[in-house]
Amino acid sequence: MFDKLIKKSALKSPWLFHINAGSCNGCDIEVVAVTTTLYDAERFGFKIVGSPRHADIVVVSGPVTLQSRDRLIRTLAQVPEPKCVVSVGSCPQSGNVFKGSYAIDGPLEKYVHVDVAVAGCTPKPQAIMEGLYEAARILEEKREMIRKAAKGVKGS
Amino acid sequence: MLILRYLFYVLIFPGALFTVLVGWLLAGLDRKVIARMQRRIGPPVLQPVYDFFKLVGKENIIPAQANRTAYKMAPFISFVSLSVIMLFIPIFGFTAVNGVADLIVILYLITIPGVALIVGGSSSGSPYGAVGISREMVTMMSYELPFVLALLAVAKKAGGDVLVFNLTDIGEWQVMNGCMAFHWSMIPAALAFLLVIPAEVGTQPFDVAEAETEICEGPLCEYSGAPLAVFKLSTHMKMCVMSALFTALFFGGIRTGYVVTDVILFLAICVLVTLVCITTVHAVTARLRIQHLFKFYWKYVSVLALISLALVWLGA
Amino acid sequence: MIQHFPVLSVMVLFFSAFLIEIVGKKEILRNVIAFLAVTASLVMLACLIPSVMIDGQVISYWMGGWAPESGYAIGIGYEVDSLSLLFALLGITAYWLSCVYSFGYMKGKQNLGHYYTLFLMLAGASVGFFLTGDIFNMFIMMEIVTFSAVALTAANTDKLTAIEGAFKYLVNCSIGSSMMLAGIALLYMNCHTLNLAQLSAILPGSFNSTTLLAFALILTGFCVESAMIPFHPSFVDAHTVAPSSVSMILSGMVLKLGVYGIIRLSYIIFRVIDTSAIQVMLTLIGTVTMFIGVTMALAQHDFKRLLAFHSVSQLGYIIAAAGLCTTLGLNASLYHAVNHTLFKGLLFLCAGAVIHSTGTSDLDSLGGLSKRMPKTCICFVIGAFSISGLPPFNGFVSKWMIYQAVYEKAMQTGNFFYVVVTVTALVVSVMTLASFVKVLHSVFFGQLRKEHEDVKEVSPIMLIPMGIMSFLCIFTGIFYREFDRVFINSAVTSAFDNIDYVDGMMGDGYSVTYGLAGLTGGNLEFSYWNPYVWLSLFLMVFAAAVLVTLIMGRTTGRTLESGEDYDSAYGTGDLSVDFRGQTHESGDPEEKYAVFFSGEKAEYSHAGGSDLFWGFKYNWHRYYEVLQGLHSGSVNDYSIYAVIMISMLCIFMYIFMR
Amino acid sequence: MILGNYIVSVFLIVLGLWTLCTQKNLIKVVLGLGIIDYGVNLLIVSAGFNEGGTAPIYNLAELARREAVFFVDPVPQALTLTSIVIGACVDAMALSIVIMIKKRYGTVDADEVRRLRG
Repeated sequence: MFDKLIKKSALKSPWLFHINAGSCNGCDIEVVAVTTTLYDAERFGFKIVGSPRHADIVVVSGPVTLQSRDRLIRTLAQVPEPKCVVSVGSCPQSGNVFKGSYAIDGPLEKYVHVDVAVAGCTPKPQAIMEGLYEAARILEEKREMIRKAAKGVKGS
Repeated sequence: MLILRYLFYVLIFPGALFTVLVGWLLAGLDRKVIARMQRRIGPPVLQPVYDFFKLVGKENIIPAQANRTAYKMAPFISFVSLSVIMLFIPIFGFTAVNGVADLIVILYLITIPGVALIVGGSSSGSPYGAVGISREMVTMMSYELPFVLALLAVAKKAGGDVLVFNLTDIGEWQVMNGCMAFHWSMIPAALAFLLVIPAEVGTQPFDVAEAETEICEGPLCEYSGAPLAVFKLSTHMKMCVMSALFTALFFGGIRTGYVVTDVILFLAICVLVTLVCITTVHAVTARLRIQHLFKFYWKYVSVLALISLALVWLGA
Repeated sequence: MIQHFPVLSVMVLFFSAFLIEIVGKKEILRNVIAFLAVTASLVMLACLIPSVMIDGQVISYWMGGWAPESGYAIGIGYEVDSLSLLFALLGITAYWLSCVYSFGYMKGKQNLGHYYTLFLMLAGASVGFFLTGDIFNMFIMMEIVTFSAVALTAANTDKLTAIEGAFKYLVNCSIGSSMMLAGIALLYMNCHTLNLAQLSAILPGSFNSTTLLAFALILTGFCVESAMIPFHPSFVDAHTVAPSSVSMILSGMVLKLGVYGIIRLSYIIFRVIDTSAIQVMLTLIGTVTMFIGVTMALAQHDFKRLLAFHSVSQLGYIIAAAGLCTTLGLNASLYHAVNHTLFKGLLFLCAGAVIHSTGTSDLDSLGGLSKRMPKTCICFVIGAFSISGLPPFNGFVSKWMIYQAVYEKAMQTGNFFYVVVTVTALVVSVMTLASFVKVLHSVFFGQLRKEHEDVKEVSPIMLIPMGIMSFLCIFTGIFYREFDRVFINSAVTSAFDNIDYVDGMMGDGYSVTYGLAGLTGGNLEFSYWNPYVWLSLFLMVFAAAVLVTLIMGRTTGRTLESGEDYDSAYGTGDLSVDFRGQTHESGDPEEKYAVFFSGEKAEYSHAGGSDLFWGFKYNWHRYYEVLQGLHSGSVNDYSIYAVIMISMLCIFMYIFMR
Repeated sequence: MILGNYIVSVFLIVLGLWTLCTQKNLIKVVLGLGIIDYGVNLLIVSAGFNEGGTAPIYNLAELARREAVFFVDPVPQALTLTSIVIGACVDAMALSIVIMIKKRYGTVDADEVRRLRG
């Protein structure tokens, strides 16, 4: 009944949940900077929420260290569908300066399908904004897929 | 015929639909004005609508340890009780259902959504939920004292020496001797009531129970999908109910002859009240700790309400 | 035949108490006799309703046919007017429910032999206390109640501290009854009669120092019995350790003896309630009891001790409302007394069920029982919501009446003290809600402990009384106007005009010779709360909401049950590969439905019992240190409080009542 | 009304209350209860005293002659009888409970027997 509105609102109000997989906090500060007055992510409806159950977009920063790997997987599993994963900074993509260290457990791609990867050692807030908006668009697509799948089940 | 009229009242006009729309309007304006105060553009006014329908579209996960019936019922009870309260509050002379509830009954009906949130948080089985409901209950205990003092002051002012608890009679009294807020002895009670509204609704300085940073949304931690949408909606509806109650009690004397203009003027005052007491307080202050919140309400705000109660008892 | 029912209902209980003693160890036979006795008594009292409550007739029954001669009452008389019948009926229903409950609760215990004897003695004595028309007979019945209650508490072998609780209760109650006996002696010196009707004819006009002292002493006796402020610690101790079916009676019925005594004493016998000094005193005692009871309850760790402190605080409500001397005030007080017996009894039966199945009543070591004991959880929720006064339940109606009565009194007399009482009552009601949220979370919701995995639901014989009581809680909450008109209004009118009471007992025209005039209590109209309209509106919106979710649910993706997988929900075999084909394989399903622990493995972590309401306790820690110091638990301290209260009451009488 | 009876009975009641409040030994506390009861019993008995009255015993002949024989009031004596019986039962039960306390707690000192507090 409200499918068009639900599809549109998946794009218009994506909520973020930030997971720090062992990052040096450089990217964390940038992610928070996105919601400040200058860049104002709230214009597009982005809001940082406290619990993975409320989240649509999961922002992961930092090379996946040994300690944070299980916690990362567990929290990601607890986010309801449809969800997107955005990796901020180059650490999740390649381990950056920490590559080859005993404490690093490979790129984020090993554990989760990263929808949008924002590269850069502390990428600029504009880049993060662009990445988040791209993730919101993917969210809308995923939402559309679920609806088709749900209709498919009822249809058949 | 009566059933149809009641059905219309409860579902459309002052009941569910009206409260939902006004709640969304107030919440949208609230976020927009706060953004404007921080010199940023801020979300569109329809943002609460988008939030609601996005959450409805999401998957609803029920934790394994949750007590299923209470977990599912809590958001319903909260939404339903809020939409029923709105019927008893007079909108400038037009009271949907008169003779069902007076001041004390409204006071208790407003605790039902709080209890529904508590039952929901506690039945979700999460430790964050436990800490959240403990803070929510202490918040309820703290704002109850000034709330009661303000209501009793209004009842005494409108009553003289005969007991007047009915909201419509208070409205009639205000029509004869001018709105309650214009009497100087009632100004402290109005101020106390204004300070109680953000705690009852749970916005920024007093949202110790749903603190995102510390206990990840407290009782709402485990909720996702449609129940979470209904809980967020009931918070917005609380904004509408509380500001409507304030307007009815302290600005009840305005009559413009037609119901339509009455309703529009009523909404304007409600928006004004919300902007004053929820938005500005939210933009200016940071979140309190729970014992400071308790001390704030039992010391400063209740003294404010007590002043006006004493003044009214001395015949002012 | 109706004429003999008052005495028969008491005698049936006493007779079957000793019959059970003869029967000895056969359990089935004992249960049957106990059940028959209580049912017979209930039926007999119920037969009195049409004549006493509806027609307003006062039944008088003289033991041994010794009718009063030339205006002097010689024999012991039983007098049943609607006030005493209301309390007697309330009592016998509580005993009936507790008797059925104790069939299941007492099954395993070994010292079961004397339980039913003492139980029926308790029942007979309390029904006799309500129906008797002779003040010394009242004293005897109160002694029997104390004896059997102490014996039942001491016989509870589960609790090591049962003996201590019983001893303190015995000491405190015997102080109270000795003072009452002294009061009766002084009364006899002055009026040379023990019959209540004749006393209430002689006393109201003529007050001299002996009758004032007698009033103070008898009032102390009843205050001890109804656990008013300085006498409550010993009552709470006894209450915590008694077996649950007895705690239900202790809190439901034994407290009401004190309430009935105070109402009978101040409204009818001495007719002293219309002086404002007595009104302020009774309301003050009620308010202080109300406040201290609930603040102590918030800081408790034991389930039944918390409930006991709540009984004390609810009794504070009843006495505060009774002290107002307006028809609405007494109406609210009696209605709250009826409600209190219902919801407090229900809460105690739930506590008994929890103790029966888990073995412990410590709030810090319980949790998550709602999954194993769903029916008990539902009954507890109904009881908790009605004691904290949420609208559709009965607690709300009586508390709402109390606020209305107290604030109306404040308006009429312009006395600011009653505004303070109203505000305290409202704040205490929120604190009651707080402590029951605490119990609800730490016992029923939250996470289940390992050792309680195999907890089973209690046997149906225990669930029946709980079910009946929760139904009654809801019934008196919704249909409160009909219930009020039949039962409570007639009791209030009989309390206010004592001419019928005196004439009913001593023959017509007796009160005219003493020029008795009934009390005027103001009008009894309370409106603005119409539960049917509110409930029908509530159900309309509820149906609409359920309808909307069903429609919305179909299109947006329905709730996934835990364990049910996303693919099986939508049969999207191929879709899940490309569209989601990532974390799902690695993340196992129950991780998804585990509680969010910010990443950690969801192991047992239940924040319950004393961890809750830190903010509130932190702010009041100095108050709590003093208060918990006062409740020291030693017999001597309790006796010191009792002596202080007795002397204060006596001094109060002389200063204000001269 | 003999004033002496009153003074003694009030003294006994106050003495009983004093022992209740100050004595730590539970057996003494029970004795205190007994003393209060004796005080009250004395009060009740002296309530029915009439100056120069004889025992309320008469035979039918005297009653027929309706002589102005002056009786002492029999009702308080009946009350005292019952009250003494009750006092005895209270003491018996209290002492048996103190024995059980000694068995369970190992002490009869009131300061140790206070596990139910706070």
